[in-house]
Amino acid sequence: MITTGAKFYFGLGFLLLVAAVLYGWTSGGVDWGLFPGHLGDLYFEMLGALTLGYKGAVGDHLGFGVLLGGAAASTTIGSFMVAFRDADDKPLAEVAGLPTAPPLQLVSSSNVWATIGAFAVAVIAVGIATSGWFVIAGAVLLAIATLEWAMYAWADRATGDAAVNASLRNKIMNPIEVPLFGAIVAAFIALSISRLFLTVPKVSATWLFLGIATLIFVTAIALAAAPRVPKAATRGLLVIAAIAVLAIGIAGAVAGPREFHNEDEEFTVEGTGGPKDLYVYGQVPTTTAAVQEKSGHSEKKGE
Amino acid sequence: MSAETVATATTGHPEHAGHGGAVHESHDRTYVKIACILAVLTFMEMLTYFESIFPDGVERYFAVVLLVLMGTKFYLISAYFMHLRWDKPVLKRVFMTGIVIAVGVYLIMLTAFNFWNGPGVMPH
Amino acid sequence: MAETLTASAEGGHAAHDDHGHETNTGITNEKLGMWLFLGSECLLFGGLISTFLLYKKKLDTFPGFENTTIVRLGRNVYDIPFTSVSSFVLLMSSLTMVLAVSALTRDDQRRMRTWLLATVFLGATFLAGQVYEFTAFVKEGLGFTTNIFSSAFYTLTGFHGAHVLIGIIILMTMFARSLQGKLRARNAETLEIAGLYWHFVDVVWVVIFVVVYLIK
Amino acid sequence: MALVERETLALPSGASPGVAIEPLGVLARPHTKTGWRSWVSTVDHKKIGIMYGAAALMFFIVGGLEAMLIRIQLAQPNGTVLSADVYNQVYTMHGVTMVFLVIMPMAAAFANYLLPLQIGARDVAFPRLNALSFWMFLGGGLFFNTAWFVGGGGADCGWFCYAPNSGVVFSPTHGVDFYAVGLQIAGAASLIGAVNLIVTVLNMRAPGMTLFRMPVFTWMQLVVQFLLLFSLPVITVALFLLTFDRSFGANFFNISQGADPLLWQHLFWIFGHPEVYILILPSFGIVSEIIPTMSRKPIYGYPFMVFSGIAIGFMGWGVWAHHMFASGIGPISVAAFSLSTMFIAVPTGVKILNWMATMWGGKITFNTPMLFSAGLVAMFTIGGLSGVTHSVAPADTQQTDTYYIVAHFHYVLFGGALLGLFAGMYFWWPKAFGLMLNDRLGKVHFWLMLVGFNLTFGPMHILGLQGMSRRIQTYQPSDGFTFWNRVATFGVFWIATGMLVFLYNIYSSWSSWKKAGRPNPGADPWDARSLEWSIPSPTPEHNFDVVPEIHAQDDFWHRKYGEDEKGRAVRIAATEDVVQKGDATDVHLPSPSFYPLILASALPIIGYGVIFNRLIAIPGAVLFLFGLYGWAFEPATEPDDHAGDGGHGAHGGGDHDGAALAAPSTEEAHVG
Repeated sequence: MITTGAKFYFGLGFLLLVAAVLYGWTSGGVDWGLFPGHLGDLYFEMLGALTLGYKGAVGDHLGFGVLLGGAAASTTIGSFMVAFRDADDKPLAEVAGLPTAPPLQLVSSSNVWATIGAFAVAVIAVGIATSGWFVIAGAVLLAIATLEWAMYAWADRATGDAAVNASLRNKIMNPIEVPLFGAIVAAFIALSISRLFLTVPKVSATWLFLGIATLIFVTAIALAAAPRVPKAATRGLLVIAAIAVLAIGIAGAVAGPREFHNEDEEFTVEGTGGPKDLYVYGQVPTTTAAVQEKSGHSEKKGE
Repeated sequence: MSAETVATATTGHPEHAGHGGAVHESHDRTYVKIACILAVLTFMEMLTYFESIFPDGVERYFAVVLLVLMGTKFYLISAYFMHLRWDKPVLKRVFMTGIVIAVGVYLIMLTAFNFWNGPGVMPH
Repeated sequence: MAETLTASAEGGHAAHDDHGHETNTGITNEKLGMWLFLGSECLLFGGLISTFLLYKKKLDTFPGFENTTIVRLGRNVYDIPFTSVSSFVLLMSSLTMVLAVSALTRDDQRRMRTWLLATVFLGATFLAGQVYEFTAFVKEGLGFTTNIFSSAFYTLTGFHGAHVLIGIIILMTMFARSLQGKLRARNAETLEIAGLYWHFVDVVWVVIFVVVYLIK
Repeated sequence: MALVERETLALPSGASPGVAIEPLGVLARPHTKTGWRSWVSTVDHKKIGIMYGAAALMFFIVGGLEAMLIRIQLAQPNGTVLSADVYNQVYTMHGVTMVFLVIMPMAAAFANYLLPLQIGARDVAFPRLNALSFWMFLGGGLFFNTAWFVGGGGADCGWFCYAPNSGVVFSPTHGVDFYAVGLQIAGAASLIGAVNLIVTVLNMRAPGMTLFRMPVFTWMQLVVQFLLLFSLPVITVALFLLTFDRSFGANFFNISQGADPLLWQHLFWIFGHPEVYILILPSFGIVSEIIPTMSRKPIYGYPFMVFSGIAIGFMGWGVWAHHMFASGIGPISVAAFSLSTMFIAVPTGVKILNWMATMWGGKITFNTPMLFSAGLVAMFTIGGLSGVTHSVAPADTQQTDTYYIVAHFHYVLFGGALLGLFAGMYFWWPKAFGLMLNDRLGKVHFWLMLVGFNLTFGPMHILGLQGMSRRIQTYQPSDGFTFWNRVATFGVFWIATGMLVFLYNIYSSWSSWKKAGRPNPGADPWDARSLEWSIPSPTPEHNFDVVPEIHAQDDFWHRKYGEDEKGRAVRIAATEDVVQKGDATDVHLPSPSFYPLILASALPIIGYGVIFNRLIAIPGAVLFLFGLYGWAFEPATEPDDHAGDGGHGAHGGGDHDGAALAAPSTEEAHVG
């Protein structure tokens, strides 16, 4: 039985396929003069698009690919819907062992991942304009948001019991979230603050290091010594600290590192092997990768 | 409580040697004191870097002094922060076995490399 | 490092107030396991330190390399005052760590979390110092592959840094557990075991600071 | 599709659906007790032990085929079966496989199966870590062997992989990378296993089971686990340095930069010599169980047996450089290590004398386990004596890297360790599987092995003293090595035939037991002495109905036998009356888990990433984190798994393990 949702996706897939063929053909430039009597030639001109590029060529590859990809994705989603009889209340009721499907229930929990996903897209946009690092950061953030959102959406309707759903989500996602969060906290602090140390003069770095550590330590003592601390105060403090660390990191990165005394340029060129030129045995590859590269290279030469 | 615990621990009363809420609570002051001592020792270690503030010839003994300071710090952290002082002796023995084997084999290895004598690299 | 975390993780489920008295030694399985692991870690760091000492000396004496730039790069790159602060930071984090364990035995969740976060932040600051130190060395021309000294130095301190990072992740896990209400006084030993690991990392730095940095 | 928001179907909280909803599939807590799922998710030390044994046997066949290739190549002068390059790979893979993937895991199989039983425990201290150890070992072993297919050939640097032969210049394929990473994984597995088993022995003994009432096998395994605990980190360091050199361009073994190749030798042998005892002591423990049982006498000089084992464990740390006499470590080092090596022969000699004294005057039954044990005593004595000749540095200088060394360590590892492990298999087979192996076929197996072994490795003494180098791909007719090499190659086929007989024995014993319905051998087929024989065969899942109270060494024996006025053993109770029935119910047992397997499978992926492309390591790392934390957040025992247990009888002091394993953490209450 083909479900309602599946029909829609199959239809969309078919339309996209037709669009792809047409686009692949027409974007290559159409010689309208062929129509009156040279239908055989016309067939050959359309062959590339009709065989999806297997024989012959298509015009604009990117557009053709996007449309074809859309067709494939729609068809796949439709197939999934058939396979899992999605949006069909009878099997849902069967699985749940109930006479009729239960009434609909609104999702009660809030979803922050939409916002974060939008933010990630914005970061990518900024990155395209400024620096490749922002693109990478935005893409990673977008991937995380997509994954989390997908999990959230799945778990929210896994069983129909909100508590069970939450525990299901946590069982799968906590094992990844918790350690990654810990690592990100450590990396965030370490990378940001080290930018600061790299920017300021050598002696100041030492004093700043001591100052930051003492600040953390004294704050902890103050918080622990107080008989009561409202939760909001601690949270606010953490947020301020996070913003401060971020600001320090960005400021340090923008200012750039201070001048470092380089003993001898000749030996410090990275990636070229540097001091290895002094080798007794001449230039010796030191990693397997280097050797593989080298041997692959010579093979090609041999051909 | 602290004194009592220390007393029972040194006389080896097993009932008190475990870890329980009461035992820990009273150690907080000890911890702070130990941390202060550790800070002072570290400061002393750092001072050896500024050789100019010492009279001539003293720096020959720095290596020994530093090793003694290091050993003291090692002992303080493992005995107090890691509770070896108050815990069952078997834990101390396990850890000590590791340290003794490590120090033993690696000292022998460095000796076999002629590490302690002059600049001679190859022993033959 | 799997064993570290899993040992403490198993502790999280099996530690009971009265459990400690049921084993033959009177010590819980998890704690004994952690101490055994730490005993074995002594050999790991011992090997790395010995390798470093050996190659530090060798670099100075390798025939044909005396007083070359490579040798000069192998020496005198340290910034001892900065590294001393590193030592202070790690020592302070050890203090906050024991105080966190101590607070948890009283089931004082607020102070425990405060000390725990302080430990994490101090540990991360230590890592910041290490990142700075490594970057500075590389910019001065001492890369991982530059010579035998640099390979040994980065491997030794890098292993220690990795241990600090793992420690931070473990402590953040403890923090998350505490937020979920799953870290209570009765499983204080879980935190104590995580603390043992943290103090061990500190103790290793005590040795590295003297043997690697200070003794000439 | 998941991005499409829509309302959920409300299932009124509390209303239980007609069918169990388990949307998590493989991530759901496994419950099955049979089928493949029960094996991949098991945390039962007995199943894990059996899997260790099976995996080791599989690797034994692989390593054995490699050995046969070596012998066929050397059967005649100017052999052309293997090229020099492939020959290097074959002997390296043979050595590494046999040492790390056969003898160590086979010993681990016995340790896993028997230690909890011999000390009266329900399981090991960390059952899930135990499963992790096994899967990591298997993953590491398979990973190592995939070098044949994806690494451009196996490792070709010899099993101890000396620098600079292990460097990129002399070994440009990925074989050595697989060696370094594969052994790293297998080593971590052994380290976890060591922590686990030490904690088990120290913490989980039955009431009254003091350390000096433990069977000798348990003692030897305890010493081995301590050796593993302290020696593995050293090889870990060495392997890391090697990986960093080969994959990241470090300079640890880069001689042109002033690195010292002896560093690898030292690190390897600081690990490697304790490793020698790690390989042999379990077999010593096994025969120390079999010889008293078959001689119907208590072990002679139990304290000497134990203390000599401990002494070997300690002294094993101070003799490593005798592997390096020929590498120029200086006269003082040579003299010191020469002396310490001579001394370590003393505790080993004590053991051999004690076994002889145990047999002396006993009523010996020469069945298969006893034959193998006696074979060990004889063959190991030969191997030990040729070992003492190495401690004499001048002689060693001549013997180094000749076939004399090959002969020596095969007498120790094959004639010692492996014969002991076979003895153990015949001895404990009924306990593990509830059926006896055929004794007649077993004897055929033994004699084929013994004769073939001596034919193969005996001549190597002569070849070595004649000057034939080990690891040499071929030789000339004029060298005069032809005859004894022929004999050795002839012998290897005897060994192979013996192995075929053994495999046939396993099959035929099993099938005849299946068909003819041969009776269960009973709890105590050998009239043995230690605790594992006081429970039914095969061992029930919960091991002991009631955790026994121990009053003496060989407690089980003393329940069966008393002494008359002349000191002779007289039976005081029938075996059926003193053994347990295995019918206890509602015993706490740890729940099975998939996470050890998930975690272990991440490591080879990371390994491939380190060797080939860092990007491959990323999914491996994610899987690793998922396995690790999924594990950490999963309660050791499901609350449901032992629901409804009231007043279980086994509340002896030994039951703590059950309690520890089954700590019902209600706050972890788990849904789904």
